This record gives sequence, C-alpha cells and structure tokens, in this order.
Amino acid sequence: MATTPQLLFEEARREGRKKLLEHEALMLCEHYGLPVPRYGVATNSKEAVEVATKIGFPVVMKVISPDIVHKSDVGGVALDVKTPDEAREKYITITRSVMLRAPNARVTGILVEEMLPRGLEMIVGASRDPFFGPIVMIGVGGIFVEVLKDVSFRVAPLTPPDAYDMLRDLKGYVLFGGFRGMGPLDEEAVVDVLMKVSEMITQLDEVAEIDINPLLVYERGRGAKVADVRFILGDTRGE
Amino acid sequence: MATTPQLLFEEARREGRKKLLEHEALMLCEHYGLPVPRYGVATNSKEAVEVATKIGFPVVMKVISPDIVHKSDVGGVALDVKTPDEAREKYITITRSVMLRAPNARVTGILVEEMLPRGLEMIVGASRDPFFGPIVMIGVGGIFVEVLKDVSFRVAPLTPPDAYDMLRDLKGYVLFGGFRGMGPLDEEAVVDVLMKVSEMITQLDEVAEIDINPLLVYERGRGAKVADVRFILGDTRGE
Amino acid sequence: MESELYRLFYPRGIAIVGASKNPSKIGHIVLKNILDGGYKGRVYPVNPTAESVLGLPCYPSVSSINGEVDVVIVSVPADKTIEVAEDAGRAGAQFLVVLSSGFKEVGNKELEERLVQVARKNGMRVLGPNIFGYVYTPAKLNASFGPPNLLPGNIAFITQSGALGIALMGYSIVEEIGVSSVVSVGNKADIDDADLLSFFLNDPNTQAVIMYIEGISDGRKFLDIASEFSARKPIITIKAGRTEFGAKAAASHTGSLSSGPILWEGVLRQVGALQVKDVQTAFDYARIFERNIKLPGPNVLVITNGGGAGVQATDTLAERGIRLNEPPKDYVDYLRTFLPPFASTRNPVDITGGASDEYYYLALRKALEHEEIHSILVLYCQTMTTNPMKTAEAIIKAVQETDIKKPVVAGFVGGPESKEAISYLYRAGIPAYPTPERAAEALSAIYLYSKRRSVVEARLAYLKTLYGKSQRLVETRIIGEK
Amino acid sequence: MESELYRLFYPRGIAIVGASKNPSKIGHIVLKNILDGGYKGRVYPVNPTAESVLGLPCYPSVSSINGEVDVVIVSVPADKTIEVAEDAGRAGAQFLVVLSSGFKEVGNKELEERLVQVARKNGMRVLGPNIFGYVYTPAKLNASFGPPNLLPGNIAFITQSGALGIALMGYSIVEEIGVSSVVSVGNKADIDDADLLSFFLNDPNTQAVIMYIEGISDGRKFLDIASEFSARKPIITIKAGRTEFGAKAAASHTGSLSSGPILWEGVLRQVGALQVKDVQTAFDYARIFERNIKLPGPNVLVITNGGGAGVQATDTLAERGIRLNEPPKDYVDYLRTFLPPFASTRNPVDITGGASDEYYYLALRKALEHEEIHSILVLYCQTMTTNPMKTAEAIIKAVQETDIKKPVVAGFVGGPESKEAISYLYRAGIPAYPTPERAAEALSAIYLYSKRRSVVEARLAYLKTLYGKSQRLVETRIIGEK
Repeated sequence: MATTPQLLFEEARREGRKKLLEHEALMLCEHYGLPVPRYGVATNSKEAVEVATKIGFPVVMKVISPDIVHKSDVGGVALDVKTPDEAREKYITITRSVMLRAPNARVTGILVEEMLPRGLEMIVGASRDPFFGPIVMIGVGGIFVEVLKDVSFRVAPLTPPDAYDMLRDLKGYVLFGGFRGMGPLDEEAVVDVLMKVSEMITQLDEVAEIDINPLLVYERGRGAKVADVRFILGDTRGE
Repeated sequence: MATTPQLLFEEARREGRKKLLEHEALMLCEHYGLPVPRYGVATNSKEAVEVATKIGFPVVMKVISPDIVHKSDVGGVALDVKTPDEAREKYITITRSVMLRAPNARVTGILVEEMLPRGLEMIVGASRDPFFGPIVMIGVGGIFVEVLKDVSFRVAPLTPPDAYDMLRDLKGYVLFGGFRGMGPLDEEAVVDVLMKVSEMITQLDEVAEIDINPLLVYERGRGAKVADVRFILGDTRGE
Repeated sequence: MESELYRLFYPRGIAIVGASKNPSKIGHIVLKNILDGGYKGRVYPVNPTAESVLGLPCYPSVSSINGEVDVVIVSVPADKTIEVAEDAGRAGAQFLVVLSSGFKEVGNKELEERLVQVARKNGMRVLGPNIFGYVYTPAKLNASFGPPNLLPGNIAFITQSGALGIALMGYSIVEEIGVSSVVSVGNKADIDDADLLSFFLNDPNTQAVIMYIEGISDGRKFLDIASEFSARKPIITIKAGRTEFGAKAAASHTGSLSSGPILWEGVLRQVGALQVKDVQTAFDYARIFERNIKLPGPNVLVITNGGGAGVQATDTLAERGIRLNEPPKDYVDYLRTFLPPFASTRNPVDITGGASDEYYYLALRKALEHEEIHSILVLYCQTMTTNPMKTAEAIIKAVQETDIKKPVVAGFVGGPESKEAISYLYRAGIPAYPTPERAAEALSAIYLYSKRRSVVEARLAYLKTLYGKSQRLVETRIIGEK
Repeated sequence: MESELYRLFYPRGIAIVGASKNPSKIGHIVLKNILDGGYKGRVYPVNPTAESVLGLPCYPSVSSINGEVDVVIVSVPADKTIEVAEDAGRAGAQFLVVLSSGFKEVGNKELEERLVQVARKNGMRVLGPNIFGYVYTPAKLNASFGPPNLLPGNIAFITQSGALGIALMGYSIVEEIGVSSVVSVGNKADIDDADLLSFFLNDPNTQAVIMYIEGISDGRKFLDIASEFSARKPIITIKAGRTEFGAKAAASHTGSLSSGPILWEGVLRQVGALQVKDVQTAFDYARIFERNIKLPGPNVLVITNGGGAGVQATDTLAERGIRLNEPPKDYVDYLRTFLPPFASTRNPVDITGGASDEYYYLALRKALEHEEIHSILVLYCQTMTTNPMKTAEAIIKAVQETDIKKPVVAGFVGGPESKEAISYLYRAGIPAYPTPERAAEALSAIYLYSKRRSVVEARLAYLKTLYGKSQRLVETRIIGEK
C-alpha cells in the first residue's frame, strides 16, 4: 500500500471526502514517524486472521467506511479479539451487522489493530487560525479538557522548547510525575508527537485539522501511542 | 445484631482497636440514616449463600479482620459474585487464602455486600481541628482531590445552606450538571450525607475521624451510596 | 442592651500608666495622640517619677486618681504589668489596654495568663498585650502610638499584626479611607476578634470591618459571631498564611499554630466573610462598603468613554462571575437620541472618547432610573478635550438628583486631575478608583457579599429554628480543648 | 543598520496638517505639545486658511514647505487624507501620522486601504489612522494630543486603545513611570506592533515595552519579532479580551475579529511576553524592568520590620512559584551580632518593629554581598519611632556602596511620608511599591521573565540552527490570507 500524502488527499478529493479514512490516517501518521499501533486492513475473513496473527493477539477490529460516523452503533467494532477463530468470526459478524444496519454505506474493509495497553489519555490537535496560521494544541483527556478547559496552544512550527513549555503549561502536567501506580511518564515521547504534528500542519496545506484523541502516554522510556486520529481536509489552495 | 454506637466503641476499646470493623462502620452509618449498600456477615459458607441470596446477586465479599489492612493482598476480597454456588465457593476460597497468607489474623467473618452500580466518586470526611473543633470535608474523587486539592471544608454542625455551599464551592461541582452520559446528579442526596456526617462527628465524641471514600453519587432522584467508610476512634474523653 | 465593651470605646476617663516626658517613648506618643485627638473625657498620666507630662499633672498610681477611670493604658515593662493590673483593679477600672510586649509572643505564657487572671478577678477585661493601642473616631479617641491624623469614617479595622497594622493606618490616610476604629489585638489574651465584632455589630458608626487575622484561639466563638455579623455588615478578611508557605512564615512569626489555609477558606465562607489577598484590595473593598448599599439585582451596566477601559472592566467582571447583559431596548433608544452614531450601545456602553459631561449625566441618570439596570460602573479616560472634575460633577449630579440607591462605582484613569476627581467623587459618597479593573473588582465585591450574605442568612435562620432564637450554636467538645 | 522607523522617532522636520488656532482642536493641541516639549527639529504648521498658528507661519501645503519634512501629522477629516498623502509624497516625507478617524473603525475599509496604497506608492509608511499620535522622549518629541508633561524614562508603551492609552499617559505621571515612547497604533493600517518592536529592540533608550493589544493582523510577523525582542528585553502585555466575555466586548468595540483568549495566552508565552490582567500591574512590572537587571539566582531574601508584611509577601511569592529558603547560616550569624534576640532570622528576616535604619543598612548590605542570596525584597512598615525617608536612605546607601547588581525591590507601607520615600527610592533607581504584595509580585516578575526568556532563547537557538542565522521563521501559508 505504498502511497504519498498527496495521493491520499487526491483520492479523498476524488471521492468527495473531507476526512481521511482510518487506515489512511494511520498511514499518514506513520509517514511522519508518529507512533501508531500495528495495524492492517482485511477485506475478507482470511485476511483478517492473517493480519491479526501478524500483529499478535489481542486485536481490535473496526469497519472502515467514509459513510459511518458512529461505528459502534452499527456493530462495526470488536474489541479484545483474542484468537484467530475469534478474528474470523468477528470479521463476519461486523460485516453482516454493518450490511444490515447501514446497507448504503460504502465499506473499504476492516481495520485490524493492535490492542494498546492503558496509559494517560492526552489530546493533541492542530488547526489553522486566521491570524496566526497553523497552530498546535495539547491537553490531558477527560476532566482536564472537558471540565477545566485545560489546554495549551502554540503556533507551528514548534521548536522542542515550545513543545516542552506547552506541555508543562498544563495543570494536568502534574500527572507526568506519576499517578495511580504509574511511574513518571514519557515526556520526550509527547514532545516528539507535538513536533511531528507541528510538521504535518506546517507542511500539509491540504489538512485543515488534525485530532489525535487519545494519545496514550506510558511510563518514561515506554513512549506514547496514537490510539485514534482524524484528519479533516480543507480547501487551502482555493481561497 | 442490635447494638448502639456506644456498645460498638466499647467493644473496639476492649479489643484495643482504633478502627471500627467494616460491618460495624456500616451499622453505625445505618444508625444515622446514611445510605449504605445492603450487607450481611457470614461466618460459614451456608450463611454466605443465604445472605447473598437475600441481598440479591451480584455481591461483593470481603474478609472482616482487625489485623488485615490490605485485604486484596491476602486474597480476602471477591468482586462480582454472581450465583449462590459462586458465593459458597468464594467463602471457602477467601477463608483458606487468608488462613494461609495471614495465619495470625483474627477473622470475624466475611462481609457480603450488594455490588453497587457506578456513579460519580466523591470523598466525604470529618475530623477535629484544634481551633474549630469538628469539621466536615468534601471533594470529588480522583484527579480533583489528588491532583488539584479541590476540597472544601466547613465547621460542624453544618446547616443545609452550608452543605449546599461547600458542595458548590468545589471546582468539580460542574460535574453535577451531568457528565459522560449521566444526567444531572443528585445534589440533595450529597447534602443529606454531609448533614448526617456532621451530626455524627458532632455527637460522637469517641470518633476522631470519618472517611467515606468513595461516596457514589447517582443521577438526580437516584440518591448516593456510601461504598466504603472508615471510622477512626480517638481518646476524646481523656484529654 | 449596652455592649460589654461599651466603656472601652466611650470611656469617661483614661489613665496612661507609663506616660513619659520623652517624646520618643510610647507612653508619650499615646498620651499626645489622646490629647491631640480631641477626646472629651478625662485623661490621667500615671508616672511616679514625673510631676507632669504634656501639661497634665501626673499621678503615682491609678488608684491615687480621684475620678472615674474606665480605661487604663499600660506602657510599662512586662514584669510590672501585674502590679499595675492590681492597682487598676482597686481603682475600679473596666479595661486594661496593655501595649507592653514580652508575653506569649516571646514564650512568656505564664505571665500573660496571670495578667488576665488578675484583671478578670478585678472585673477588668484586657486588650492586648503586645499592641499599638486602639482608635475610635466617634469618641475622638486615638489611644494608639500610630499616626494622629486618621480620617473619620465608618470602617473598623481589627489587626493582629502590629507593625503592618500601624503602617496601614498611615496608608488609610493616603488612600483617603475613613475609619470608625482601629484596634490592635496583639496576643488576644482576653478580648478577641469575636468580642470586637460583637461591639461593631451594634455600633451605628461602623458599616464594615476589615480584619487582619493570623490565628484564632476560639474558633467556634468566632464562627458564631462572625456569621451574625456578616448577615448585617460585611467583613473583609486578610488571612495571613493563605498558602502553605505563608502559613509556615506566619507560624514562625507569631509562634502560634493555626489551622490550615483550606480550612480557613471554608470557615471564612461559612461565616460569609470576604477573603482578600492583599491590603490594597481590602481597602478597595472597604471603600465600596462605606455606604450601606442595598442588594442590587443582577444587571450591571458599564458606561465608558473608552472602549479599552470597557473591555478591561468586562474581563475583570467576567472573571468574578458577572456577565454583562445587553442594555434594555428603551434605554438604548434613549441613548440613541443624543449619542453620536458611532457610539456603541451594547454593554459596555461606549459614549465615545469625546464624550461631554452631559453625555455622562444623561446616560447615568437614565440608567439610575431604569428598573432593569441594577448597578452602574462609570469609567472615564482622561483626554485633553474633557475635564475629569466636570465629569465627576456630572456623575454626582445624576446620583443626587435621582436619589435612587443603586450602587454606582467610578473608575477614573488619568493624571493628577483625575486623582483629584476621584477624591471629589469619594467625598460625595461615590466609590472611585484609578483603574478600570480596580473599579470593576470593587463593584463585584457588592455582588459577592450579597451572595455570601444570603447563604449566611439561610444558615442563621436554620440554626434559629433548631436551637431557639436567643441561643448561640450548639456547644461542642473540642479535642485538645483545655 | 538604521531602523526603517528611525526618522519617525528622530525626524528632522515635522509638518502638522490641520494645525489650528482653536485651542480645543486636536491640530492645535498636537502642535502645542510639539513646541512645548522642546523638540529640536523644524516644525511646520500646514493650514491654507491661517497665516500663523502659535507664532509659527502657516504653509498652504506640505509640498510648499521649503525644508526637510520627515513626518507629516495629519489632522484633517478622513476624506481629505488622500489628498494630503499625495501632497506629502510629493514633498518627500517618510511618514504619515494619521490622527483622523473615520476609517476601518467605522466600516470605511476602502478609504483606509487607499490611503496606505497612496502612501506606500510615494515611499511613505503610515502610523494610524485613528490615533492620538506618538511621543519619543529622547528626541523631546510629543506629537500627540495627550498630556504634555510625561516623565522621561525607558519604558515604551504601544497602545491599540485610544482613550485608555491617552488616559494611561496621565496615569504614568501620577505613578511616576518614566517613558521613552508612547505610540498610539489605532487601526494599524500599515505600521504595526511588530514594526515598532523592531525599532525598540535596537533602541538604547528603551528597556522594556508595555503593549495594550486588542488584535493583530499578521500573527506570524508578530511571533517572530516579539520572540527576538523578549530574548533581549521584556514585553509586558495587556491583552484585551482575556475572557470569552471580554473578547466579545473587544470585538464589538473594535469591529475586528481576534483569535480566542486561550490561543493568545499560548502565543504570548511562546514569544516570552508577560501577560498581565490590569493596567496597574503593567505599570508595576514596568517599574521593575526600568533597570536592565541580570537574571538572578533562585534565592530571594525578604527583610522586614513587620511580621505581617513578611507573611503577605511570602504568600504572594508562593502563589507565583517562588519559595523562600532559609537564609545562609553565616548570614544568620552575622544578623545575630546586632539584632535583638527576639528578632526572627528565618526568611522573611524580621528585624523587629523598632528596627533602626542601621539594621536595614547592615542586613541589606550583607545580603547584597552574600553569594547565596540572589535578590532582596525589603519591606518597611511605617511606625511612629522610625522614619521612612531615613530607611530609604539606608537602603540606597547599601545598594550604592556595594555596587552589586542584584535585584532589590522595596515595599513601603505607611502614610504620606512613606509615599515620599517611595518616590525617593524610585528616583535612586530602586523599584518601590506601597504594599508588600505589589512589591512581592513585582519581584516575582523578574523571575517569571527570566524563565520565559530562557525558553524563548532556546527556541531562537533551535530555529537558527534550522533555518540559518539571518533568516526569520519559515514562511507558512495561512488559510484566508490575502
């Protein structure tokens, strides 16, 4: 599945999509060196078993479709898939359920992903401000963002000192010292993600918004993982 | 098991305990009208099944012992016990495990409790200040208390306006408007708990500290439940 | 019923033990302040070695005075105070005001306890020790070694800090804050904050109290009286040691323990007091409470001649939970009859940089008369084509003509002329400040107090039904209580 | 290399178009301010209908002036400005300073764009329109209709707000803040904050900048220059619309959109600027940055004669992340040689209420000399037995004798005498404030700036290795950019 960011954008444009599909988003992230879970796309149950086996169990399986927003609502998601048999079975269950409940949706395949261990959930985003241009945002998921509006912005391109500073700006940064049995968290990994998101929003004119939610952050030395990511495309050339 | 607070305190003193045992703590709470889970004490596996059946499944089972601080570490806890058979089995498992891993611990019996549905976790406490006397504290569990030190104190005896005000004083109070799929929470139930805790710390000279952690708060009209409570006794008459 | 402390503030006669001829001695300064202040009662210097001080004949002891002595000011070394107390007791004095230091603050707890014992046995109450005295302007009484020229007014200031307290007396002169009383409580061996609040609660000359608190010995007594007080008049508190570190510094300074900052925050809320972080804000709040302002409705209107000042005020109010609503439609229509078309009639109303005094007058007057506008923040930026004093006059005219008791607060930004206009407004009874943010914050204090008061009123009502009208809160045993 | 704006601040000749005989007209006030200020260059009133104004002969047009005109001040109705621009262009002027309003701020965007076009075509830059002018004290130039008697100093003040800006000029006089420059930027049709920062960055007469910002059109240009600026001199910002509500009020006031408050907070941190909430704090910070203070080490020592003042300072510092450590042992030993035994030698050092000037001198001098003490907060509470002016002298003596450049900040609480002592300290180069909290907060600003600066320096260093030394940050396309 060799491709370039531009090919991905063109395909989306051709299909009239304002968003990248999940596996495309993961590819784009990989291209920029962001830490993503191991993944693959299956278009039949045999492939699902192969991909899952290659990744290693347990895995997560999700339907890929430009037309389905809430995948769980149509039975399009299976978590904690533990065996090859289960992978085969779930492929069929998901496909049937989606056909039944969203008969008109285009389905590209089933995304099979490594199931990630738990970590601190963060939110990393990027967008474009009419006055400052590309900007990058970070926050700690849950209460911090949702209730305390504890987010921190900087203008891209970021430098590492900016990235450290914006992370330390957060009230929720205290959690990096260690929380609920976890040791100190991997700050460097988060800074690395911020730098790469900054690079993407700076270089990719086609991207209007990037939304990593959640970014799972692990103990120091164990990195961070992009658990879910969305790219919203904009018409940046036209205006 | 009819008793009075004073009898409980006397027994603890006789046994040289600074804490009430779990079932004693629950009895004391019941005595003051605090909402506690349904519970009972079993001293053999048959009783365990009877009590559990009376409460209704699923239940939680915990060893009662003045000598065991971390019950889970000695295999003294069983969660989500679903059937009479499982209750019988767990009674035996727990008893054996405790005998093996804490052979010198006194064991009063096994506490069988209703398994509570999830709710917003709050912390309610009471203690005695050298200048202000009995005081009552409230906070929202997790990040709010642990990271943001978001707690609110008042001097007992509280009045309902004090209780409302101290609750609304919290940053975490915004969660009462509804959070993560829950509707508005039952503020009245929390105020009622605060009033009763205030009454206890005011009336019971023998009690140095009360610590309800967590208090589970449900949607409006569905009340709150004391999921866990500790009473620390002090020598208040002596000084 | 007369307050227990009545004769402390309205003494018929005062003796100053330790009155000295040496102008740098405390016993001299206090006597001079009493004499210069215009106090109408009798004044008796006590000094066995001098014949007269400051033109008054000296007495060898309090008991040798032939006349009623209600208050005895004590400015002798600590170890001589017991003797003075016994003598004053014999003379029938009611109050010992012990300026002397060398008691609990340096570890000499027994002496302090003995002093109180002797005093109480002789029917006397003790203010201090370790204080700079007290002032009560309605009686023209300045029995302190602070500055002599305090402005009379209706703010009472109770301070546990000596040097800072005395310095703030001076600062009040600069800031033109009028006081009814300043009381240095020092070690609070006997008379404490609660006793003083009891007096000021029923004192018609006091509208609000500022308290500088380091610690309190009887928390529950404070809780009861402060709650009652807040239900009628505002308490503005500076609690020393708001942070863990400050609390440590306070402990090392006073040598006395105190409950933690978070508990104190709760206590101050429970009694309905306003907690401020700094002395400037305490005085800014005091100025706003000099007049007994009715609880207003929620709608604040901001009138400004500068958009920037309006935005700053909006930010300050918003941070304190006050959101500006759009002005009523008929008010806007009225403004439109005289304001230039580029003026903004949103809230803040921007009557434009060239706004004449007349615009201020018209906009404010109508706002005062309008039922749906409950309080008004008037901001003025001094420009070369307008006159601060004339603008102040326009504001005063609108307020006086309508005679409607809504809170009106002014913020006048500018040079020395604006400063004068602020004093002028202030003397006309309109609180005024030199920046938009301070004016906005002061206005917000009225809303904050109104909110606190309604909680404390509900609290008191509940307690009354529970324990009966005349009774104080239930007595509760305290661990560690003696 | 000479700054592009050099001749705006050092003009050889100035023409005032719209100079008027009428003393209430802006065209009159500006001319008068220029003449009274002592500006050494040539001044040319332009008014086709008058023969002379304020004793100077009038010219019918700029182009009719026989002499070098670098700056043309424009005070004519908006629709006449194009004509003036063309004429000024013909005369070879470099800058149009357009006081006139009636442009974008009232929706007249085309006229504003055309004005800039005409100016740029003729090689001129435009300041304004819709401004009150500008001041540059090193050239004794007051080309504004603000107050005439600004104190010269080294703070530059850039303001997007007209009325508030002009009023703050007056306030700076009351607060005794000396300015190098005040620039009203108004609609920022051409010259913007970034251009001005470029000038002040290399201006030896400017130590720090205060900016009142409502919005900015070219965010990235601001980002680049402000970062560079902060690496050398502090920027103190008041961002109008810190709250959602304030931002709404600001938008309704300026008619211009702006990015959200949280983004702005991030941007200001990214460029190393200090964001303050109110004008008083902006001026308090400015005072502290008047001297180019070296980045100090972490250890703050507080010296006080009042425990209460010390506690208030400790709380204020702690809230700003500054924790007081115990003083070095040998310093304590030294203090013990002269302080009374009941003095506290913890931090804050309490040299007691009766502290003589000598105690202040000795304690401060040794602290200045001590390697492990990096900055000193000196607090003084005015009492009747000490003298503020003498204490101020003791402080100045210690600072001058040691000639060690550590930050020393004073807080003097008291009456009019303390106020005088504050001015005295200030004129001797020691920042001083009337309350312990303001003094402590100002001191904390030095630490905050030091922290911000180190981030911004690291940021710039990274960018330099990335893009080459001479180059500005990478150009990036902005959605919606013209």
